[in-house]
Amino acid sequence: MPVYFLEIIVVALGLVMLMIDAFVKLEDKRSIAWLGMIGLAVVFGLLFAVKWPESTDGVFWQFYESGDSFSLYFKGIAIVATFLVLLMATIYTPIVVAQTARPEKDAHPQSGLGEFFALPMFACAGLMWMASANNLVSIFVSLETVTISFYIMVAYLRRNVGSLEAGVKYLILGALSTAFLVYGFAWLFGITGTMQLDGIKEALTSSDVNVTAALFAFALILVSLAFKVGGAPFHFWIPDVYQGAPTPITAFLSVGSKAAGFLVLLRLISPFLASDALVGKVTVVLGAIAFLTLLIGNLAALPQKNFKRLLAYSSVAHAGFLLMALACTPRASETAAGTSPAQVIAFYLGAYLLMTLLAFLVVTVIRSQMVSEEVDAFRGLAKRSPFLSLALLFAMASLAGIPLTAGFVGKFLVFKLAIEQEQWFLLVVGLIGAAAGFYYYLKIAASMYLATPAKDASTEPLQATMLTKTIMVILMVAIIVAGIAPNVIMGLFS
Amino acid sequence: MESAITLNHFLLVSGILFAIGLAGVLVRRNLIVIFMCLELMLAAANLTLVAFSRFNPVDGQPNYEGHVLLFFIITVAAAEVAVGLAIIVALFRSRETTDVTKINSMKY
Amino acid sequence: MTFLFYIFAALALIGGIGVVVNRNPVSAAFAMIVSFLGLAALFIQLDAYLVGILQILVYAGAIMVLFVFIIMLLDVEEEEKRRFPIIGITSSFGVAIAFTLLVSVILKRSEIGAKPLPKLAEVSGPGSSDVHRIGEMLFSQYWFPIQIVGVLLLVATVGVIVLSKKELR
Amino acid sequence: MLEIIVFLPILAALAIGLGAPARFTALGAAVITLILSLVAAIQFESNVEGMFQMGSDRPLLVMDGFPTLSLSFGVDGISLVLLLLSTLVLVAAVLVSPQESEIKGSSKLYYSSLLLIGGGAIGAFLSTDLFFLYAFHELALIPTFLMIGIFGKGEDRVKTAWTITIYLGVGSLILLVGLIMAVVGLGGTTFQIAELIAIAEDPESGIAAGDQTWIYLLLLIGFGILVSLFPFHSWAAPAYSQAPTPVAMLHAGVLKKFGLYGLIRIALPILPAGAESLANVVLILLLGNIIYLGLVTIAQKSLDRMLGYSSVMHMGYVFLGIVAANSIGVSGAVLLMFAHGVSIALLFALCGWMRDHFGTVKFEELGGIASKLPKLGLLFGFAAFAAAGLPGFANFAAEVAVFFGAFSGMGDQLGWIQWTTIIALWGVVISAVYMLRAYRNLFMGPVAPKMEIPTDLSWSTRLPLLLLLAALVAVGFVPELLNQFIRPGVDGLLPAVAG
Amino acid sequence: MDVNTLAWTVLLLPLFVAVSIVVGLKRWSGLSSLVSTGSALITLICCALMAGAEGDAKAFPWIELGTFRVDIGFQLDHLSKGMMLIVTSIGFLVHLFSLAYMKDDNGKSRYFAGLSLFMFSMTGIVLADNFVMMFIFWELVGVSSYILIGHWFHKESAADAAKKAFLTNKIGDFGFMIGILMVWILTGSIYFEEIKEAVGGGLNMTLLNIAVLLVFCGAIGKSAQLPLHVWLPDAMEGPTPVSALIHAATMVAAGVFMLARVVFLIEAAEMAAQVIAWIGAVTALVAALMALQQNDIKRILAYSTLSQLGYMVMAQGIGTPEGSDAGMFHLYTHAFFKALLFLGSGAVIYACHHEQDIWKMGGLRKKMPITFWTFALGTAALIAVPFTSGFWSKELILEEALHEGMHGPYVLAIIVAFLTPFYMTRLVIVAFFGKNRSDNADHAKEVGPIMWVPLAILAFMAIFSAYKPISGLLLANGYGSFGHLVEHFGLTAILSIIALIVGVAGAIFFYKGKDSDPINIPIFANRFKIDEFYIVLVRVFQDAVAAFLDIADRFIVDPIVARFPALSAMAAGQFLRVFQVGNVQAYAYFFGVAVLALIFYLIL
Repeated sequence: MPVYFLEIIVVALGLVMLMIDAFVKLEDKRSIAWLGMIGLAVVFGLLFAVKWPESTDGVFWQFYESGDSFSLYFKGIAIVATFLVLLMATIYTPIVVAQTARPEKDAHPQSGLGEFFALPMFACAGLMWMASANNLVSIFVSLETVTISFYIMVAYLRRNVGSLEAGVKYLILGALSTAFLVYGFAWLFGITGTMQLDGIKEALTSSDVNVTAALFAFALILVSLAFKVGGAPFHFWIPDVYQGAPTPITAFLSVGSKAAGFLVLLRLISPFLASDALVGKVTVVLGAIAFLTLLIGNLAALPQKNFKRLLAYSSVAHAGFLLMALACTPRASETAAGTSPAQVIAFYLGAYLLMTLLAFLVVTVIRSQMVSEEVDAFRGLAKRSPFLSLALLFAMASLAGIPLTAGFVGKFLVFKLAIEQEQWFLLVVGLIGAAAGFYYYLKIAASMYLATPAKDASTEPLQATMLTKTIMVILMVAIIVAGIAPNVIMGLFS
Repeated sequence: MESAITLNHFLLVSGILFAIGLAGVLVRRNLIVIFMCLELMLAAANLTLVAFSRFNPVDGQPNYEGHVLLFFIITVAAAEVAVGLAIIVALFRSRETTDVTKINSMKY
Repeated sequence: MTFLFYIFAALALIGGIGVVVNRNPVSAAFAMIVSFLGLAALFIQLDAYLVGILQILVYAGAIMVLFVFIIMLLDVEEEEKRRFPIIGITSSFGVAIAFTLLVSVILKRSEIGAKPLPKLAEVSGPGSSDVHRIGEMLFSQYWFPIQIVGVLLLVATVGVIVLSKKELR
Repeated sequence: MLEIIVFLPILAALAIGLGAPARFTALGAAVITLILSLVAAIQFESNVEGMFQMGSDRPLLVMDGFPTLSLSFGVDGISLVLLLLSTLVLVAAVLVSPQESEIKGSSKLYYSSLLLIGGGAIGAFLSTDLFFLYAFHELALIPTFLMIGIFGKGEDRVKTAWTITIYLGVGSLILLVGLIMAVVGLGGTTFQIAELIAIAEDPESGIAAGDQTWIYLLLLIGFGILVSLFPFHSWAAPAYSQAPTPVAMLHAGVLKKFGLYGLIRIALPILPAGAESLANVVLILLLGNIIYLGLVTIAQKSLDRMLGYSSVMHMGYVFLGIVAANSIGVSGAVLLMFAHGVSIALLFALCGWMRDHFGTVKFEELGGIASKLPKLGLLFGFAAFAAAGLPGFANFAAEVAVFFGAFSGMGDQLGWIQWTTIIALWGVVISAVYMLRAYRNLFMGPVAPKMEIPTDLSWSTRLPLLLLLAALVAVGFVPELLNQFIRPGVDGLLPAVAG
Repeated sequence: MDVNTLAWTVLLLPLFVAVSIVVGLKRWSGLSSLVSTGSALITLICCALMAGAEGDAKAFPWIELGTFRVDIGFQLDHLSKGMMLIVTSIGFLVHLFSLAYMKDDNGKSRYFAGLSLFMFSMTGIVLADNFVMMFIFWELVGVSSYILIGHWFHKESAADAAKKAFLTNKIGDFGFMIGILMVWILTGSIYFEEIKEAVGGGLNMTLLNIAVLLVFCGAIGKSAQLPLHVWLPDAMEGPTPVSALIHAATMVAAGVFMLARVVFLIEAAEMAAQVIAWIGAVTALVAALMALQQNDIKRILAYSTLSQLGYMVMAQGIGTPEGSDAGMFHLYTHAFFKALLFLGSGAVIYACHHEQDIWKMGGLRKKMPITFWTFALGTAALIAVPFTSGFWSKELILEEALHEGMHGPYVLAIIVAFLTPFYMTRLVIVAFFGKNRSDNADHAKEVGPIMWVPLAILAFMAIFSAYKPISGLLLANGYGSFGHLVEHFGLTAILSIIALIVGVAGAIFFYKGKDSDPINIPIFANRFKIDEFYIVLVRVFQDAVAAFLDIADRFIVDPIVARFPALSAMAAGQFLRVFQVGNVQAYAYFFGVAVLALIFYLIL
């Protein structure tokens, strides 16, 4: 099957879901989500049946990367993320229903829910396109598709002030970054005269490249992409938006948007890194951003008390590690021994997906049955719901980078890269960050296992469906397996 | 001969316009106006794009790829404005304000 | 030619400044339209007729109308005067001015733009207009992004509906 | 077979999590690993080419430009001794654990954490791949955190759990960096320890002396934190005094040895020049352990803290053997690791029993116990004498070897290490002082007035303790029992070491 | 039986007995005591057999690491064989005596296990052919001494005494171990025979002197020489038979034995030899002075032991094989008569219901005639009445000292020869003559045969052990003969006989018929306040420093190394949060500034 069918199927699925929502009377609109999940599962399976074309002469391939297992891998990440987001969305349904408008008398009690399930599908398609985009135009449009869907999804809870506030913040800053991106694209186009990444690379690596202008373009593009992935000091939106957004969407943001953002960052920056005239300053800047990101993300997470905010800072922190890997790109003139940053980033993102989504899945289950998202609300959870606590413990252990989990392998690879490239400053701050990570991730574990529950807290076990539990187990196993045998993930793209 | 208009002129105008937009984003407090300023920044970027297309011709014609990108930018901007205004309206409905400094319930 | 450039550039910039300094949102919107008109004229001066027209039709026409409409709808009032504006405003303007300076420095250093307007080859006949060319490119070469934009617009539509559905109070 | 030894405890932990009877499963798994490790000791051959025996290898990450990660296990004499230590202490630790019904909280969590701690240590000692050597050790981090935090004794248990976890976490991170630097410095082509050592021994491919110092410093700090080398020791005493008894036994007895094992197994052979250039620094630090912490130990007012500090103090002697970097000293260090592991586990077990039954282990609140509970008194006496390094117990043989190792190689002058040894010998007096004071205060003299008198140790309680004691005495009388393994192991490692 | 079997039997049988008592027999205390006594008898027989036999025993490799190798091996020469005879014979007698003395004790099994363990350890020291093995058993002797002193551990004083004895010994052992290490690196060996050969070659004399002195530290500790003598008087808290065996006859003599074993080292190191001789002599003097004013019968004997040990050490310090032999000779004779005196005092104490103050005894001569007469014979030997064993051996030491030109120590030794008769006569007069001064003494009656038979045997030995038939077994050549006396009759003999007469007469003059001590010299009674000084030393230099360091560890080291970094990270986190003001424009502002900075760096 041709590779571009994948997105088409996903979009079609999304449309079908919208149609069903509009025209079919459903008792429980969650069926729409189930449909979407089944569809996504099928698409995920189809990923392994993809055929690459013999020739890529057609106009289409100008916009669509070909023969690249990397892009398939990122599509996979997008699909898995969306799948889990839909799952979370079904769990989160009661809150969505309560927080959106109360419908007219004769309307469906779950009015407005169908779109909540359908929008992630379009975002997913956008992410998948992003994964394959190899042209400024296609990058721009797919990126914007994702961004605009996220504006909507973040602000989805119309009756919830937090959600709307998050939406506005995201909107303003997102648009700002888009403006910078566009300006940067304009300059890049001006310097190279082409929209093709291949052409851009060729132009930038030629000896008569206009260094000043190229660096200016680089700065503008970097700024906006750093914004997307949450690099400091462009990360300020993240905690606020993560906190306000509906929990499944927060998960989606932190994984899908970040993964795609990093892939685009890799794609757009690699021409600059390939140019000997530019690479020096470029890596310094990347290093500086990574440095700040690591520092701020990890340290500011230490005092956090709201769980989603904590995960937001954690997301920043992990962006720091990823940027650290990126900053450790070997110079083109050196023979690239060891792992390439791209591989490391890809692995890291895969691991990050597993652990973050597991964490969010648990949190969604908890949030759907408890009012608070404060860390203190988890007190004594271990006795109340041992399984959920264990799952969250796994997620936290992996995020903290405890060995034999996927998270550790990711950090290990990043550190190795930094040592190979002798990036000592980054290494030190990375260490500080990882150490801080032990604290703030284990804080959750401590709250669940060590603290006594509040006096008035319920002792009823939290409910989770069999499917949810199964998926949690799958994620836990995946975290461990990827931690012991990284080949399982690495094999997907190398 | 009069001093010719160079690419620099256009780029500078676009840069200044971009900066004006940025300044607007930073100083205005009305969400809608801020959003307008963001559009202004996009428009400024457009000018750069067109200027580059025109000054770096291909086969004696402007590089129309830039124009095409601009077309997409305008489209996307329109969609963004629609969505953005919808969000702002929704926020106004629940908060009765469009003052950006009052939208800070989540922090630290 | 040069004269016109300065006129229109000034128009665009003054319009822009008008957006920033007008405390009344409606005035700001109108200033924005002025700025866009100036920009459109600059586009046309760059032989980008389609783009210039689009700028007027879409931006100045559609989008700004939307803005004004919303401003009217929400009955937004003038911004209050800030209590401690000096530091915030100065530093914000400082950022903008610094950005401008940097751009000018870049222009000077890079010497990328130190070239006069190149002459275009004389082409005539059907299909020689830029509308034609761009249209052809969009719908042949760029069909794929167009499709994506289609999805984007769909999403935006759905989103706007979802977000502003009628609500019982 | 080694894979079975490594994974049996871990799988048993999993099984307990899935609902297997906790104590029974844990005990079964621990006993089987002990038996299997004894079998491994019997099958071990002293005169075999190659560094590791009974090896197994499963490549898990094969990637271009990246050294293969493989789950590979093997034993040499050193790791065999530590394997025996781990399995022995694990069995004892499981045996002294409270019955399932007595555990407030989850007995599943209790026993599976224990098994994970033990299994992690075993895995670390048996891994021949650097990555997994490191990774297995960290397996214990979270279980320890939970165990101390949930089941620990005392008000401060949560704080203590935090301290130990963060402290050791930081140590491991520093260590990780050091290890990666070493691997990268050696060409970054392999994680197999044996291959790394071979590369390091080749003068052309070894690491430059200047770099070695830095890497050794990192390893020293990293491993040092894990071993509670002065001044990175402040986590140890509170943690051990508040941890549940089996955790204190496993951690102080077994897990802590990982850092020393790492120094011997990795740092010494790969970074001989680094070890040499930093030898004097280590000497000063180890005196910090022996003298400074020895005196601090004397000042303690309760048994649990005293034992915690004493465990830290004795690490200094192991470091002395390591700094000596000759076959006598290093062998002595390995032997001391075993001896100290067993004896401190024994002491913690007794201390835990006392804490459970008297409700306190403060010196001033207890006294004259031996009059009422002679069995306890006798066992504690043995344990205390062992820990104080008296002949007849393994500790003595090991310490003697360490001292001789450290002293050898002197000409007509006393060098740094000899002076250090002389000062360190005073530590023997110090440890006798605090051990005897403790014994005097707790067991001798008139019976303390307010003390409740429980019944004496039962057979089932004594069994694990006697097991440990028997190991101590056997090795003490016939050190060759372990020496036969240690000797070829150390000889295999040390050709790289100068001197 | 060949020598190998004998040697191993002698070594291991007591261990086996000790272990079996601990493991299983302890429930049947009578059986335990009998087994233990029986094993003592067997070892005595074995030693007797071994003394006459020729041949070597096989060594057992204990530890082997590279060039370092320690065997459990035997050096069977006259020295060790003779010493073994002393140890086992006195050991057996003490076992026998204890059967009665400890008849009703609750911890009888433990007591006999301790005795057996002691026999094992002492045998190890005597038979060792290398330093490390000696050190092993050296420490074990300390352990068994600890166990036995602390036998009545529920008494505070006994518990403290046991601890004190052990720790004081440990301090000596600290030096001993360093000495061993230094000898090892100097000579490359820990085996006595190999060291002896190596000493012949040129060695670094400074280091050798230091090494020998350090080795001597071990002897200082074990033989309770100044300044580590403080533990021995306190050790009298143990059961009296223990005092007889361990703290009079054997263990404390181990230090002397060790010096005799390595006399070739002392010979080579002249400086060290001088120091050893002086320390021995000073100890003899100081201990004798302290003995003058003690009231506890066992303590008097303890100080007397110290004093006599001083003689022996001084003899080793002479640094010649002859001097060493003289020291050993005195060791042997002293072992018998001092064991006798202790057991005799034990009998007295036993009869007086554990009353130890001599001023509360009196008039026991009539009530306990056997005890009195044996005790008197022992005293005679101790105060060197001519023709008793003590006379011969002390004479020999003094002569050798004079002969080798050790004038200083010689003078001190002569002074001691005045003091010894004085305080011993005081003891006998106060305890056995006069009238009963307490109820306990009033009710005293003669002890049973199990107790007095050992006394009688020892009394015999106290007189005659210096004569050839017996001393020939113990030493290469016995000395006690008239011919010898005539041959060497000179200054020394005259002086010591004068000293004897003056001392005895003085004591009779002062103490005859007195009910309380007419002489009062507090500084002697307070033992020169050395114990108090040590207590202060320990409090200040150990406990205070330790307490200070404990506080420092909690409030300085831990905060600096751990808490401060952690807190500063947390503070940094709090600080970084401040930027997260929640206002979108602020974020945009940061965004803008960052962009500027970025561009500024990249372009300029």
